[in-house]
Amino acid sequence: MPALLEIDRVTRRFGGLTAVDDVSGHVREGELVGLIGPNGAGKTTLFNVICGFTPPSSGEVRFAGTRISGLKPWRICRLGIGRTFQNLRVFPNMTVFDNVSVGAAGREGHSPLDALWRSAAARERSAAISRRSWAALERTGLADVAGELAANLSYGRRKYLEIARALATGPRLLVLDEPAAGLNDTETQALARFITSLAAEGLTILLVEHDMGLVMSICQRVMVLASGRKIADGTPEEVQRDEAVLEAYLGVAEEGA
Amino acid sequence: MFDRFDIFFVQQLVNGFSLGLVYALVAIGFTLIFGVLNVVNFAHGEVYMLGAYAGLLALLFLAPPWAALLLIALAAGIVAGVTLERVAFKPFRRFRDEASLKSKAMRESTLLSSLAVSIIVRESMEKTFGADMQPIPRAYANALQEPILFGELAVASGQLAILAAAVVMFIALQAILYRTRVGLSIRAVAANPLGAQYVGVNVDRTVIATFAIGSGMGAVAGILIGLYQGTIFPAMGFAPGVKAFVAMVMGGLNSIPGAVICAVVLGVSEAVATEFFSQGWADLVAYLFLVATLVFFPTGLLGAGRDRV
Amino acid sequence: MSEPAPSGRGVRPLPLAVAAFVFVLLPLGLSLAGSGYLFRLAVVTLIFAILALSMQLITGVAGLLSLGHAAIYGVGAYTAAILATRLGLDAALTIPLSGLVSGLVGIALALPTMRLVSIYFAVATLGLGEMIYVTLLNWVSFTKGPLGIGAIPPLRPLGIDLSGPLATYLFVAVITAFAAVVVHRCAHSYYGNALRAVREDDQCADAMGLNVVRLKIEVFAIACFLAGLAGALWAHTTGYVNPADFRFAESILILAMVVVGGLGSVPGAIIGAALLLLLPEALRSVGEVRILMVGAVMFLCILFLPKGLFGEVSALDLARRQFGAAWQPERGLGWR
Amino acid sequence: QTRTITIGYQLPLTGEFSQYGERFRNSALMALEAFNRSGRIPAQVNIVFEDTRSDPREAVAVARKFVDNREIVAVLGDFSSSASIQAGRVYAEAGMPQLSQTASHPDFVKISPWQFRNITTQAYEGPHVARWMASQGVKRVAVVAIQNDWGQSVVSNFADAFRALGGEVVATQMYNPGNREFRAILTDIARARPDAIYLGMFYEDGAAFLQQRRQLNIRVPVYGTSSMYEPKLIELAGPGAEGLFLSTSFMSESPEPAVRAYVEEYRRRYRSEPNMFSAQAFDAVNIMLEAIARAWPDVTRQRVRDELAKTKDFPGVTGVTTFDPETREPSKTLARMQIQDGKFTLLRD
Amino acid sequence: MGAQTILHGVSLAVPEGSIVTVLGSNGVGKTTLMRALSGVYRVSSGTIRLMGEDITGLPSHAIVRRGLAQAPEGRQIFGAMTVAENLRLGAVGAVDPALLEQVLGMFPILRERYRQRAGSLSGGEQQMLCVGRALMARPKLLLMDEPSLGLAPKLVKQIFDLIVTIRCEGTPVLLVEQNARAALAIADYAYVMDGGRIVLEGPARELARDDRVKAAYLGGHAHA
Ligand SMILES: Nc1ncnc2c1ncn2[C@@H]1O[C@H](COP(=O)(O)OP(=O)(O)OP(=O)(O)O)[C@@H](O)[C@H]1O
Ligand SMILES: Nc1ncnc2c1ncn2[C@@H]1O[C@H](COP(=O)(O)OP(=O)(O)OP(=O)(O)O)[C@@H](O)[C@H]1O
Ligand SMILES: [Mg+2]
Ligand SMILES: [Mg+2]
Repeated sequence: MPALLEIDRVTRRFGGLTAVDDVSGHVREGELVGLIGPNGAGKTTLFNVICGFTPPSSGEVRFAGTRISGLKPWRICRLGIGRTFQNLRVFPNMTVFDNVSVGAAGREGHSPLDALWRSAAARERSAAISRRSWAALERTGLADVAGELAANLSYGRRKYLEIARALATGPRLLVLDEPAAGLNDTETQALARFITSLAAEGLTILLVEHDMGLVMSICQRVMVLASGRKIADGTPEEVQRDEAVLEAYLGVAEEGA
Repeated sequence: MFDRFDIFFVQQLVNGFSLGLVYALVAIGFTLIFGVLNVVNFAHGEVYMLGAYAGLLALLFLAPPWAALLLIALAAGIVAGVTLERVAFKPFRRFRDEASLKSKAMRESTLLSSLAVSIIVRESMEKTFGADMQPIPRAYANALQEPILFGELAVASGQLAILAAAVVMFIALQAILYRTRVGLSIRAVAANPLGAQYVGVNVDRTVIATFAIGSGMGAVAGILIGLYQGTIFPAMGFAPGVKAFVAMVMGGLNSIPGAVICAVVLGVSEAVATEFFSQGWADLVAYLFLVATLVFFPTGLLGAGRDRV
Repeated sequence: MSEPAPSGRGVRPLPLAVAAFVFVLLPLGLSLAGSGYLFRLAVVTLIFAILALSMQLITGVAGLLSLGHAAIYGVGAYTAAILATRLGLDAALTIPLSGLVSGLVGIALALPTMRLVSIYFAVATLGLGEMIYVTLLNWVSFTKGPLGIGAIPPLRPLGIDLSGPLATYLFVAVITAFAAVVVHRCAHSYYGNALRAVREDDQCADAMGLNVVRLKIEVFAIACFLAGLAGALWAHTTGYVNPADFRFAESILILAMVVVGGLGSVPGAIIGAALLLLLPEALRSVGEVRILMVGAVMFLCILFLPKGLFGEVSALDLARRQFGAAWQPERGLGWR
Repeated sequence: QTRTITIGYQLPLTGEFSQYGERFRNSALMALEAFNRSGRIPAQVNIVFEDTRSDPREAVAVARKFVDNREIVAVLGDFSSSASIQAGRVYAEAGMPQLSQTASHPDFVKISPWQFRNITTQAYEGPHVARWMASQGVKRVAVVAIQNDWGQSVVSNFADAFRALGGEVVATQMYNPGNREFRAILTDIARARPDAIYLGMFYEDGAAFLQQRRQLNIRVPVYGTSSMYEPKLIELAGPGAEGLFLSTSFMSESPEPAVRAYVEEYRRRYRSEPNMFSAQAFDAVNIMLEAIARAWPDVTRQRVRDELAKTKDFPGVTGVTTFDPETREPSKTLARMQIQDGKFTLLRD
Repeated sequence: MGAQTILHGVSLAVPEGSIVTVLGSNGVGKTTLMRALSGVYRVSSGTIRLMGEDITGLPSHAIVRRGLAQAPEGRQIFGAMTVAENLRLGAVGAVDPALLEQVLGMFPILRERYRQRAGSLSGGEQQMLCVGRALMARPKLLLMDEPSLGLAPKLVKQIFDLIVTIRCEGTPVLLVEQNARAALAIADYAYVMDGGRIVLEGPARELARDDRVKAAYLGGHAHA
């Protein structure tokens, strides 16, 4: 089976600095893949290349067989890649529901004509947006705060809001950047269950995370970046035994590992 | 077309350069204030005007020496700037919740509060002194309006004074910003006001210091340009204010060198355009430069670019 | 929380009350007063309400600070003036054509600036506005330059004479209501949510699958179209246009209306327009300090209500209660 | 019980043109008081001043207000042509006589038979200056004028007349209102090596222009329109003003007794110098009052209009005014002046 | 010496030379507490004392000057300025070169990025900068709001080691952490917050064994 996402020798430089250095890899349909690496390894940069926020300096990214590097983020999103941000970016002056409906509107397509002329088709599209948004809210457990301004949400719920918004775009591949940061162990476990359940529903997920517990317990495969290069790619067990990974990332005497 | 490249053309470049310096002189203070608050201070033109009037009143009643005159304008500008900050900007810093900090509504209302203050100030000045241009005592006017000839090229003494003032202000400001603790605080507040609180920067005082410095410079610019052009009237701040605003944005919002370069570019483009079209169209050329700059440099000539995602 | 709203188009009291006031009570009162002056004020207020509404769409909802709006309004006014005086076109044609031309000019000018954000966009629009003004002023052979265009025929669409004060008022009121509905529907729909997302965080909106550039162009075109209509109405009701009517200061006035009224809210735009136009008239009795007083009132409004007299949050609540019957009534959220 | 007759006056009392409105009102009050004291008619005349900022939006609103007020029999103002025209359309429709002291747009009096003005237009002044220049041996002229309706008429009227006299207009520069930077224009026209420069602008711009001309060391003689006649010009431009030629219909140094009386009274009451604009307003109000006096006792809008149209050989401080009953354009005599040793000096031709 | 605060009825103390940690789920008010301590938010009632001196209601800059530094939530670095300038701002007076060396030694990546715009750093690098900046103040009391957020495991360990070192050098630390296990391991005393008030407190060792704490913050089971 061809991979859903293929990263082909992607390099990204900023001035003299090579943030992502000749990285190749893939994510298959239905897989839950972790991407780990020390701080500044280039994980977020690679995410940004995948989602179209920064063009690669060389190399290309393919999604479901089509080349997506060079496309605008919104196009990539409509092709089926939903993302969250490392530093939370909700729309603070909009309600939770409206936040999510933005993702849904991007998917369903909503033109000014639909807004102006409420034809049957337009109303059906609105209904679809509404349904999609509620589904995403329900899925993430935010339905009870749907009418709240996003600015009033606690940090943890905002994380779910970001995921809900990404889900509302109807992605085939969900890329999550450090979803567990700032959550305590109990909350992290709840998140782990949530992510696994998403994966169980057939969603493909690529996940950046520093919480090894989370990554190792839920990911089927882990890629490791260090200083922009891919240094390992394998099952959690393989990666945890990898000398290079131990040294670069986990610290030689990783407790409980 | 090429027959135009003669001594007159050189003169035109000189004219444009000096006009650009006028814009730059206004833009320096404007940019400083914008940088810190990220809000357009619509009343900067009024501070500039108040500086000119304060200087003029001093001329009429005290006939002070030049250095004292500039100090008086500076003091007036500082008072005006600090008052302006208190009245039009500080009240809006009471909103600290995230929704307000990130809301455009708050930003736009601060912009409008300074606009309202500027209306009030301008109208009061028109009521007090009349809307017309104030005559300037000859002795002072002549000092800045005297022609100086370099061969076939002519400049005015005031242009040299403005050049000197612009250089001094520019260097002084760069020195303040990059060599002093206050400058560091100013840049810190500009970059992240909340973060500044955690490192012990007195945000209120820094903002006031910024207004004092920026407005002081604006007021000195006001009296110098007012005397040099012989045009002191309540609405005098509007036209250079708009051009300074444009120069600031072309330069990249909080880059003072960028603002100065762009101010000069605007001035020269206006003057040179007058060679080829009527003055009426010269403005069009200046604004074309603006749009072209922004198309090629969406965050200004020396702007920092947007933060990474 | 809102009442479970009836599905379908039920009768709702608030829009009806507003409509009754604008179309029946106010004109009735003005006719009884028999005052051309008051009718004129009402007409100008309505024209500026259209302008404020269109500005609201760009600035309040989509978050693009536009400082060149008056120039677009001027394009509309000149289009109507030129079409009506040179080609003798009927007002039924000149008004929509003015809207179209303004919309197209808006798009053409805005295209290169659509990548810009925040204040960069604002200054680019300032520059474009000034370019339009300079062109209106200096292209003497086409726009008659500073002489302005006079003798623009009054409103007689399709030969129906609407040049009397009451008829003019009602005609302008209908177009204002049209503009209000357009802006309301754009703002209070999922389309409006997309625009608000662009305002809050354009990069993030991009990542959520919104074509931000296209959204900006669309919304700019709609707003310019409405501004063009306002321009045509100004031209026909005033009979004379001059570049001085469409300068930067006028853009600032429109912006002030929107901010004072409340960014992002439809009623706010109308309230702001009415306040800033009627206040200087109402203050005539205080004499020469009236503009000063207008400045002071503006300042106090913003000081105490920085989010406007009728801000977005209340407007959204109101809109949801009055117009936005939810799809799933028990939830009371979402747009039809 | 004496009847009162009311006149409306729309003018800029706030904003950037308020200096002009101020002068108009000063003169109007002087003229009005003198008239009421004189007892020409057994009624008091009263003027209602309304501020328009010379803004077309307000001008039209005020016009409607005046029209609504049945007491008002005639209107003076506005200041700028565009405001006057926009208001004029309201007056035309409602049948209200309007006399503007300054609106010089060619279309103004063409709006309807209800519009009058007592300012000479450039159709008269342009050829006058052209002849003057020709008589001084000027062959090549550069024209600089403000880009507004009035500036346009300065350029076209002068250029046509000057060419007809065999001269050549070697450069024309129109500048946008609000601009006070003339160096680029000066350098540009200097290249054309004109024998003289003709300025169509108001005194404030003129002062800036003259001063910058001196700084650029351009020694070509300069002629100005009558709008530059203002004592402040010399104060503002200093040595730069020296040698300026201009024509004017009003001169505060004039030996004419009427002018002397006006100037002295004005100085005494307002502690400032009258200028061309204040004089225009003074005459406009007097012409209006004269028409009302002639219409008495049947002072209606229609009658006042008819009487205005009959104004003939009215002796004012700006010269003798006659309205052409057909075109309602005034005709006046113009005097020639030069600034010598920091003073406006009358030239004998 | 110590800091005491009452906030929505919250009282806590940081004794000299100790690490005190505050635990609690999302949104219970930990950050609010920290902000109140730094004077970023005003407290509506109660007092805060630093080394016996009442600092309630003082503006944040005065509090920082009295020796209370914070590595805040959300990093709050100066994105438009360089790493060097960020560190310089952290210092309350003149920059102590030895201290700077020490901080750069702790976070070598900061030395590599010394002249780079802080805004272009990666998330974890920004977090290091934030902690480094707080250290530059040579504080008498250090407040840390989730310092390990976004850091790789290796660095998380380093950070906790660092906190212990700081304490050993005599500076008490008030630590808010989601990584409750690690926090309890190094802390002397711990508070648990819920709904804006302290619901539980005690020596860290005891709390680590508390069932309620285990259930709420340490996860049902220890994972790999
Ligand atoms: N726009 C940029 N300009 C300059 N350098 C950049 C830019 N973006 C990223 N970098 C650098 O590239 C490197 C990789 O950054 P990236 O954000 O991808 O790291 P990361 O793996 O996500 O780290 P973390 O886990 O800390 O978030 C960093 O050292 C960062 O400083
Ligand atoms: N400025 C504010 N305005 C309104 N509500 C606020 C403000 N600051 C915090 N809150 C609310 O107070 C509550 C406590 O927030 P706080 O940030 O202190 O929680 P926390 O314990 O630090 O959570 P986290 O673990 O997510 O950092 C939250 O529900 C938050 O929404
Ligand atoms: Mg990252
Ligand atoms: Mg927190």
